[in-house]
Amino acid sequence: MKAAVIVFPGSNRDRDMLMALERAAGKPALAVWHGETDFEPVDLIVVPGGFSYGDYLRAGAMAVHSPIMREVAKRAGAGVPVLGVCNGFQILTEAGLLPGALLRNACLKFVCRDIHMKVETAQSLFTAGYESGQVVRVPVAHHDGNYFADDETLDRLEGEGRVAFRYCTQEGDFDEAANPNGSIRHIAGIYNETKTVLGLMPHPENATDPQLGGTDGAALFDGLVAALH
Amino acid sequence: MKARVHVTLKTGVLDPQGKAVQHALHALGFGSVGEVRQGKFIELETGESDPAKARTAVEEMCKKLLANPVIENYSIQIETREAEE
Amino acid sequence: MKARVHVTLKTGVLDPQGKAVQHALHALGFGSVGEVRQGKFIELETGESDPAKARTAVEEMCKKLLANPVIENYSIQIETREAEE
Amino acid sequence: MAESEITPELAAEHGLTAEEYARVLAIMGRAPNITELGIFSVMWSEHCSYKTSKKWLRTLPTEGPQVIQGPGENAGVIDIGDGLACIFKIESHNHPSFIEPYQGAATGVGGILRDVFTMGARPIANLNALRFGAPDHPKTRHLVAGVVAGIGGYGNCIGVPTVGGECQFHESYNGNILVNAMTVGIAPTDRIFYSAAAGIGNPVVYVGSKTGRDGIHGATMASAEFSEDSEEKRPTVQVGDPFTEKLLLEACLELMATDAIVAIQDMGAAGLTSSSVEMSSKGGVGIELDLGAVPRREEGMTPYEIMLSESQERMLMILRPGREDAARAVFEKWELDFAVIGRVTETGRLVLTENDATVADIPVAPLVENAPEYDRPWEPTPPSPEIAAGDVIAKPADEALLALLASPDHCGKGWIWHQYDHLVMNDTVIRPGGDAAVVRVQDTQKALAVTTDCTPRYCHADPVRGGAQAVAEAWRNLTATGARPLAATDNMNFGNPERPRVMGQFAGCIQGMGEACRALSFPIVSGNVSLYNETSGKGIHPTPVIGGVGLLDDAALAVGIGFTDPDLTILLVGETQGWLGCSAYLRELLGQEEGAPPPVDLDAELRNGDFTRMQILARRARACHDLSEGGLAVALAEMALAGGIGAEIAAPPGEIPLHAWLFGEDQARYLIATKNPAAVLADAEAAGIPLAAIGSTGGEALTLPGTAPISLTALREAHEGWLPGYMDGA
Ligand SMILES: Nc1ncnc2c1ncn2[C@@H]1O[C@H](COP(=O)(O)OP(=O)(O)O)[C@@H](O)[C@H]1O
Ligand SMILES: [Mg+2]
Repeated sequence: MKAAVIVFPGSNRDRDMLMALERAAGKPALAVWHGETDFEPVDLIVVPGGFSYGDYLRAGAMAVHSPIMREVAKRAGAGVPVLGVCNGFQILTEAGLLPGALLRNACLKFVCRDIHMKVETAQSLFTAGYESGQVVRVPVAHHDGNYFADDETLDRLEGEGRVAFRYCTQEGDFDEAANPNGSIRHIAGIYNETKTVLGLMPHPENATDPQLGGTDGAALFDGLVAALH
Repeated sequence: MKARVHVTLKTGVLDPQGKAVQHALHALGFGSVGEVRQGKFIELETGESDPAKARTAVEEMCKKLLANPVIENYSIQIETREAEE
Repeated sequence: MKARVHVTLKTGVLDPQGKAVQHALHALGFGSVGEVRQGKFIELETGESDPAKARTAVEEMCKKLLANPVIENYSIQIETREAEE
Repeated sequence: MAESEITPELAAEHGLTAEEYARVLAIMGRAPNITELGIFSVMWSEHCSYKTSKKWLRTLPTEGPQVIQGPGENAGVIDIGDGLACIFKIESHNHPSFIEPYQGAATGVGGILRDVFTMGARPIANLNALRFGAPDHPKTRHLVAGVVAGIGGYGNCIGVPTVGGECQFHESYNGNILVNAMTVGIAPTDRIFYSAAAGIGNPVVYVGSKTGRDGIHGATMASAEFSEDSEEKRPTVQVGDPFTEKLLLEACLELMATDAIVAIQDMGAAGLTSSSVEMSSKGGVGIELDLGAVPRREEGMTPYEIMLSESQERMLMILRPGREDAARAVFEKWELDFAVIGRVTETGRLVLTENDATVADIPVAPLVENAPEYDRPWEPTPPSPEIAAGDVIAKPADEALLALLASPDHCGKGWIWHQYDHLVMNDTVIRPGGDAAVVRVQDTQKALAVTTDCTPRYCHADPVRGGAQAVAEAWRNLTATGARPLAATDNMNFGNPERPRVMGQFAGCIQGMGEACRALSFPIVSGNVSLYNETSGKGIHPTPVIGGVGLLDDAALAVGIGFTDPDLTILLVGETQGWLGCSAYLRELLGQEEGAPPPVDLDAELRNGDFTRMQILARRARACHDLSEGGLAVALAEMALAGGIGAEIAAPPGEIPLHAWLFGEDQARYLIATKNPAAVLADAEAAGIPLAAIGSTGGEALTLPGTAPISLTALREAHEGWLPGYMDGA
């Protein structure tokens, strides 16, 4: 699998993502600077976490207008899988590649902690390495992860099986205490119509190394490598 | 020509910041305070001299960048003390 | 009685947000845009019916909570469309 | 600004005493103009000149085979092998954080980050040591919220994990909170950058953000006592721009990979003044600056304002000739300002021009070398009485433990560090919440352990002991992870040094720190002094914060504090007498802050620590925790909570009363949880180390001698409930 990681001014989990991808794919991924307009063909495009442009107006709002994003949108339209994590998720919603928006956390504070989330379905490129309904533990680290969409959009997402992950307890129950940011219907990640674009707030790339306290994120990358081989 | 833009959350979108401010005001003894909503306020020099042109430009800026239509409304005032839209 | 409060950074205080918005607007082709300043906008129901009382209360809220005079200014409007202070 | 007449009164308003002003006149051979006066004033402020503390700081040990650069540069540098150096320093932003907690704390983090990356290091960890007033003081909650959000706001955005620190509350900080920020970075040993200007004719280059009117006189503010009307001093607070700092970091590191830079210095306190003066002074050369070329944000700025501005996110560099264009290209790629603003001269003078007119001309050597230095009168702190354990009321052990765990100083601080991104960079092996945090060193097997420590209550009761204890505890925290402590940085936070009692606290703490650092081969390689933390005559507790760094050759050997398995044997390393004087038990349960603090036996520290580390590195310890405030019982509870596994403890040996056994704060002690107690006991016996098996792990409760089991749930509620509850309850 050849992957590209888009780097914006202010990205700060680009290296974490490159590490996770290299571990899974056995070869380095490509880092693509936001000012580029084109890059070599790849099997997967990743928009990583961080604070692109400081997130000074709204998280992700300015990154959307970077030259590279036109190319990302074009390739997404052509079916190239795109993964947006944290700031990447925010950018993909701002770009209209995913529906909804990410609001300030309900607690109003930045939150960095391990959370549990349920894999809604293993029927996707991104979750093929998991079982449907599996509960995994990965960290979150964000200030604006409170997913919001209107009821109609939410119903459609659920109806079409496009909710990828939901925050839950270790036992897999949905309760408010297990939801780190107030996301509506406990949503942690969603797909586009074709399930080739995934956005999620938690950081699977920070849970791929036993030395760092957990490896539940590794299956996401391993699954991708297997699927995109 | 200056423009003043207000970006506010749509009704129906939860405003935790506003709620937190309300809570804090109550705690400070302003018990009669009702709903509080918090938004953004952006003042900018448009570099245009014609009000109509300035408005069109700012309208454009709001759509492209300053507001996210999924969650936010915006309103524009050109120059000072003009009636709001 | 409603109040609208604008909290803005004092002139001379660095406004990274405003600077970033200006930069982004230039990049989007709005090359003539000059200085941009970003502030907060708070709308609240004071629970008062007398405008003078409402103003005094909001004045107080600004001093105690809504603005930090170290770096911010505030202005208050009571009810709608009233002239600003 | 119209050229105001320079009078002794104006000099006094600039914080210069009559004697200091006379010195200025002698150096200049004429009356200075306003810009020159401003430059003298900030360079001779306490903050920049260390005029009060120099004499004492010189007595600290600063050398060792591991030290590449001790105090005197932007940060200290130590060798960690593999061709890599660890660069670190701590710095205070106390006054600004009191006035504007979010921005004050944020810009404090920004400043210390620049100190570290200006030397060529990529920052890999941040820490913060915080002290607030009494929880029931009306300002405290607001200050805690703002400071924590500000530290997180800056560090999270720039993407450096904030992995450690401390937070305590005491009424002595009601009017003067402490916000000390520490940054640790890594650089190749052959690419470390220093600040001495060199090369006559070389260009002087300004990079980063534009200069505005913010923070003029921040350095002098940091050197003055607060008064009731300190609100007046408000505009001296700056707004941080972490996004720009992130760009500056990446741009500097990119340029540092080439050979373009001769010298580099961040613009911190006193901005362009201190950076240009320090660079020329260290290089023994002159610098000429054209102020008209300085990028600025506001119109009509005077030379005085440009030189004294403390706008953030700026750097000054000396480049090799002919490298301007290559350097410019790097900074323009990162969309940062870049301007050649002057050159290095042979004159030994700082010459400032504007529109070809000279606006200041100062000989650098006397400006720096003839800076005032004081030997202020000091009085030793009278000794506190020793308190016998038997004279201290014994409360039921379970009640006492729960109360201690739910007290502001000893409760869990997760509410704080969960607001800090402590995982970014993907190297955090041991997260906040234990002794030291452990972060891996990229491209090696190694990891660094980092911590900050100080017990101001001890320092107040006995500065010498307290100073030694702060060092010993930092050293112990590093050791408890398996790391070998390498070196330290210190932040000396004190009241008004013009009062002999305060000066005596300062001198005492330094003495104790020096003794401990020498005994533990733990040199001080950088630091910061913050004096005048005093409001209306009320000074803070003496607070010499020690930031420590240690090294693990193999990151995989690091241990945390959490019990990992049931049926581990719990071993206590070190001797327990049950010292309750000046303890957390006395303060929290009996409302008494009195008595002499525990003695610090540096030989025992060294022996017990080396023994403990050896056991960890031999993989005999599944968990390890040092004992500090709250003693054995608090340490056990923390280990149980961190691992989610309970424990049962035997009755105290001999004649030690139970409450002294459980809550005494004797130093040089560790708890080790092991599967193989026999081997550890045998080693201890051979080495003559006091060691006792005191209990074992298992179950869902902590059982102390003579009490009913305390469920982990109850412990957790006490420990984790206080701070969020306090912060929510407006
Ligand atoms: N308490 C201290 N102990 C040891 N060194 C100190 C202490 N305080 C300051 N120093 C050293 O003095 C130098 C100047 O410090 P400082 O003025 O705080 O640096 P900066 O100008 O980068 O803010 C630094 O090298 C610092 O490490
Ligand atoms: Mg410095």
